[in-house]
Amino acid sequence: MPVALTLSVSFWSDQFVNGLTTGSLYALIALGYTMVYGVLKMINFAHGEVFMLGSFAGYGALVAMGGNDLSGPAVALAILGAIIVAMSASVSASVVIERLAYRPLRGAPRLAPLISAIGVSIFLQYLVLEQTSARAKFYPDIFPRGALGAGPFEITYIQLFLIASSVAMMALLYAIIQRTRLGRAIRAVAENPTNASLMGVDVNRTIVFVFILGAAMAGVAGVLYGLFFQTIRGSMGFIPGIKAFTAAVLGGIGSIPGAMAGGYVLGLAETVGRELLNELPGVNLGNQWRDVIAFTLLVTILIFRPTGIFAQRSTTRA
Amino acid sequence: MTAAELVVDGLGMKFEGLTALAEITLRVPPGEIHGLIGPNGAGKTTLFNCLTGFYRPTSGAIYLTGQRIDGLPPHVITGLGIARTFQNIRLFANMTVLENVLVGQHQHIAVGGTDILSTRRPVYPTPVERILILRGFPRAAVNGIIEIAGAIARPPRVRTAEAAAVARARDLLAAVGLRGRENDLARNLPYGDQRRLEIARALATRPSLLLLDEPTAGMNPQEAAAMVALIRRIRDEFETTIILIEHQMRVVMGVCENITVLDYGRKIAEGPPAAIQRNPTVIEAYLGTRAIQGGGHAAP
Amino acid sequence: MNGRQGRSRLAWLLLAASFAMVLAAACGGDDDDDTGGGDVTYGKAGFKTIEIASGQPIKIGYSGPLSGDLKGIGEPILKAVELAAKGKTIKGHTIQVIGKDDLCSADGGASAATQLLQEGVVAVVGPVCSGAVVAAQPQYEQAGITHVSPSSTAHKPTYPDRGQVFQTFLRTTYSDDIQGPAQAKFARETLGAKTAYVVYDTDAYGTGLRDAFTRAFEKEGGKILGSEGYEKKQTDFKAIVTNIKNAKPDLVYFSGFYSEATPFIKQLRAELKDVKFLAGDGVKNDEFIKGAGADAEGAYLSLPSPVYTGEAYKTFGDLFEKETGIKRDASPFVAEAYDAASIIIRAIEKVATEKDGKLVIDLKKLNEEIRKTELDGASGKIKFDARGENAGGETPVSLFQVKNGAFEQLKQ
Amino acid sequence: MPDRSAPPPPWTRTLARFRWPLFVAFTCLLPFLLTDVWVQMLVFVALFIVLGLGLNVVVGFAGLLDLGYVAFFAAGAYTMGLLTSPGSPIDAGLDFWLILPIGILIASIVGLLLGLPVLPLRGDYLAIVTLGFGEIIRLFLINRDDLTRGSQGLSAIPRPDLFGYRIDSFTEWFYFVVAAAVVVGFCTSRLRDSRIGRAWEAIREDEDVAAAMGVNTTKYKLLAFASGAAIGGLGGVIYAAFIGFISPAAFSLQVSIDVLAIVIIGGMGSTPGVILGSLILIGVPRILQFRETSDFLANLGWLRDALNGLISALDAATPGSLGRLPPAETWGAQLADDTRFIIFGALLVIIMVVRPSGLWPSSRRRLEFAHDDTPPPAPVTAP
Repeated sequence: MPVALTLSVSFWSDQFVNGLTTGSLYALIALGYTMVYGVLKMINFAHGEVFMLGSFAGYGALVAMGGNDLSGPAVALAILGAIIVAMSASVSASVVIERLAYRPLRGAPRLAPLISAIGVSIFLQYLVLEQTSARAKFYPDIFPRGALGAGPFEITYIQLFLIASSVAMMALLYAIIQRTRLGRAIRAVAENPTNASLMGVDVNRTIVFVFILGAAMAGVAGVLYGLFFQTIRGSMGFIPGIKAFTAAVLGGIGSIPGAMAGGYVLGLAETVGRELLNELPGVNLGNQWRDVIAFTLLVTILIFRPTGIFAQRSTTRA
Repeated sequence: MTAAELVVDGLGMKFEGLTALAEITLRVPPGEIHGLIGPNGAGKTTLFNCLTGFYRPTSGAIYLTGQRIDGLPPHVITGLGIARTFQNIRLFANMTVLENVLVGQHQHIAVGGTDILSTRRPVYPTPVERILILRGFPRAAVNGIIEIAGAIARPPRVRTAEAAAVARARDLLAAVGLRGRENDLARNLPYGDQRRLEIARALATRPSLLLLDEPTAGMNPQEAAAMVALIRRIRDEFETTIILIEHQMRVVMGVCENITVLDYGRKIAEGPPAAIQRNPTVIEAYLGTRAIQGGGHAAP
Repeated sequence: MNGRQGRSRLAWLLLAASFAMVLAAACGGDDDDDTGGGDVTYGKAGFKTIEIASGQPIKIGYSGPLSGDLKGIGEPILKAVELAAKGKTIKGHTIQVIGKDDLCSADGGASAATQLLQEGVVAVVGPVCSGAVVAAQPQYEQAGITHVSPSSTAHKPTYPDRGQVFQTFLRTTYSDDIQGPAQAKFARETLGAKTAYVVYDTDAYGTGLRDAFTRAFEKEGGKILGSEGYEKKQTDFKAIVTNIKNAKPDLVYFSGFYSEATPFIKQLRAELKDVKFLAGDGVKNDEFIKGAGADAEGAYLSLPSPVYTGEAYKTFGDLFEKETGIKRDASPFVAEAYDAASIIIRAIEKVATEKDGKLVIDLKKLNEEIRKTELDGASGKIKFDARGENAGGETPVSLFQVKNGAFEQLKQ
Repeated sequence: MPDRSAPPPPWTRTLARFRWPLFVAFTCLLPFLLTDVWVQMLVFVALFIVLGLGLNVVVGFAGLLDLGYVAFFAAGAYTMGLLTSPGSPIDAGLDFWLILPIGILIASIVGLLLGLPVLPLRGDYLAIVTLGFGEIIRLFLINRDDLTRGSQGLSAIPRPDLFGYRIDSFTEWFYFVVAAAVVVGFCTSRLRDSRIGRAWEAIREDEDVAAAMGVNTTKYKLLAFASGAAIGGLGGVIYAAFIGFISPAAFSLQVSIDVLAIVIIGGMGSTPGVILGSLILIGVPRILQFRETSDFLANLGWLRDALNGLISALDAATPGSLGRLPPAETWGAQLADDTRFIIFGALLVIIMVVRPSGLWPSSRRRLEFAHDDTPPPAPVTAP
């Protein structure tokens, strides 16, 4: 059943915007994975749940501030408030997780923290499912509808907001990493924890900060996700978590620009990339194949660059 | 085992525009103990990595007793007779001393099928060759199955081979002075013993050319002297050619019959120790004469 | 390590091959399931006789999801079953409902079956999900335990791969084979849709209903412009919506659950205000209206049940709301579950005999009694055909439209 | 550290020597002591022991982190399903014993297909690629429904006959799967103690050095993937025949995570660890739902009273008011839902924090001849 595509410019621009939107969310969440990996060399499987908790906290805040009755400039304030609440919720959750489930495993066999993280992930997911009776919560429908457009190019306000705020958050994070003392400490620990501690960096504190920064990004992503898709549930963290992790690896895990690039590459591959493949004769890959495309892309890129797009190449060894 | 002759012809190695080795030409006759010296970053370890197949040289050729070996994968080169140790000791830390040596004997323990994937073929195939490699694949699979079946069924042949390998491993350990430590974990050995174990493991591959990367690094003069004696004994008893990278000039000058000096990836001198010690280019490269004449660590 | 890049060259070919596989995957066509009626032959069911000592309750099993995402569907169904059993006594024996979580999975269905059999249940309401039904059917059949699913709509339970029909399986809901064609007819005739775009959940329910609808719609002369699937929990439907916008269908047919329909219709309506939207029983749920709000307005939904207007439904609904605090429309299949339990209990009443102070239930007679049922129940008229299919409803599929934040029933 | 203490008394050595036969003998007694519900649970536990032993080859021996192990399990199960289910488009009605080797072969080929492109990858890059590979296989099973019947699945998969006798009851299945686990356990332990096992271990420790010692790392990594996959395929064939109905839903990422957790919780590379891990990861969530658990919890009224007493004391001491615990009789019912998984998640974290190397880490195996003539440690003398 091939779809007859007329392939208008507006079709491609729409798909491109869709890809950027999804990619922004992937990128924001991927940052948490990549930073934690950078300093601890562990896959923080519970990061998707941190994102989920942020989304629920933001929901709670929005409802407390009036929910669907909000209008006018109050909306902007409420969203800002929700983002702050979500960030704090994600950050506190993440700090507690780090303290209880990861720090005791510093120096343990490499895969122990991975299983601990999976445990945390299961725990949080089912805790929220239990508390919500597995029902979805619906974000208040307060964001102004409508779109900006010029000719065939069109972008809805919410998409614009989502992309712009993600980019702003990432720019902020990048500035923190590159320009501040804290950022230097993080980079030093990522490079070599032993050396960093010899240089007077408090490794434990730095690692906590890494979790804080990652969780803050995930909290923002949670609110943006809620505002955009409006449906949130206890099990929502898992898939974006896996995708974001894929994005982080795609970009070169441990690399911050890599995570951002990976997120966008993945987002675009799932939308624009898939439609481009559909242009080939006889190909009809529906949405159900999107993950196949995402993972095939991952394998392809890793075959050519075994350590991701942005990873540094080490030229000497042995 | 008979000692091998090594010929390096115009070898060059570049990393993304950076020249690590240029136009290295070298001949090490069979049975010689040959020194490789030069300041840090001169390209000594890079040369070892090229010889052992870790790096593919960007130009030039390497011959081991007449057979060209550059471009072959590391395990094939090992099979042809080159073994090495590492500058920063790289033992299999969580395996026992005995197991470390048994891994070294890997290619000499019969298990069934032959090692088809290790056919002596360059690793950089043309597109046509890529398909040919795939054609060899079923044979490799059959060999794999035979090997697995052998390991599970453990027929007498495999048992005998294992027992022989263990006996030989014990002999090798005794030869380097590690008798009685067979069942210790490698990571629990003292530093000097770890160096010895690396050498025993390298000898287990039955090399005709042994590459030692700073075998006395971090040792005190007594230990270093013992190591020198060991190196001589290895050359005599195991009939190998030996190339060693060394910073302790006393060791180099004492044990080597000929020395090659590298600087910035180029060969700047070659000759017997006495000649090298007087060579003005070498002295200049080492920023003065003290290091060469005074022994001890030459590197800045 | 550029020295060993070489070995990845081998991978090149494999990569090309895997690409080819993906592309090949895209080009396959569907081949039709045979929906033959024909003769019905039963396998051998291991009917036994169960004795219940005096003072002991009669046990009825429930197998369905009680944890995870699908708990929202399974829990109210269990409550409806408990409601049907509440306060009932048969010859001095109370009725106890034993609920087991089967996670909607094959393994879970089989495990729940073993546990229920061990508990000594005389009959089972469920399994709720078709995947669990198919895995558990052989076990129930072997033990001679009649199991009545209130919610499994798939083709397979009544048309098993093994050919022989399961004598002990019945359902109070209607198969996709009935709902799909009714939807297609409605789409073609009432809505006048010539073209449709199908969006489906890739699970057993979504693909089953998709196939039934697609076949019928094409048979009725309609054209399917595209068909795209999604995995559960997906919320990002923008790419599909863009494709729909591009294909310009008359109708968007959604075969899945409300949890994904809610974000889907919001994203659909953000771009396409007017295209008609039709979905099945998985979406007809208060959560859908609550979540989608104004965007749900005008959506068409079908339910494989006769109209819920009978007196029995009203009585049940009032009772259900009073006892459980859950709104009667909030969750699907509760009326069907209540009926299934009621049918079982009525049949037990008829076949149970007393002997030496013990209650004796002949499972074969119980099965026959249940099969003979004719009930004007909460979910409508119920009567079973030889395959265990509910053949009671005259108009087994009812249609609704969302108007002013409520489901309004359409006349057909 | 080497064991330099005095030799243990002879009876413990005898016991140690026969620990596996004794354990298996004890296992074989279990069906006589337990009800069907428990035996069925143990069949799943034994099946996951088989899978755990398989993944142990890949992760524990060769150190290749594989998060897509379910792909091989699915390959085996679908080989069985497609060739025997009357609902399959290519139903050949073949016998189980014929399909067993085919399933194993196909799974190993799938293992090689996965292995080839990921050879150059290391560590966690491997993890995500294998994860993706597992998902690709599952999506393929779902979306190529013309071949696989998609989510509708394949049912009526026949059960195997053994010498003309049908393996049917849970007890028979239990013995069957335990036998499979014993065979697999024997094979993997033989592999571990062979040249292959040493090569894997060397690769796990340091891939470059392993190559420098003459180990063909490409070949041995592929062998690890293929052997692990073969065992996964074996598990899949058995699973399909046991459950009789397969659909892609049973082959989700969750299975890969479960099997990996079994290996890690038990202790990487350790066979008893896999058994323990499987009991915890597969057994515990099921047992929590059993009647026996509810009955047991119902007897804990005293605990509830004690805890409620504590809570009341807290309430008295603080301004806030906390709820009271529900009656112990209802605790079992509570476990029917999400609570079970909340406990399970917490359990994983606690086990890892308390025992980071796993519950039963593999002891440093000694070679058979280790005790023969080992002299006391000689003083290290210079040669």
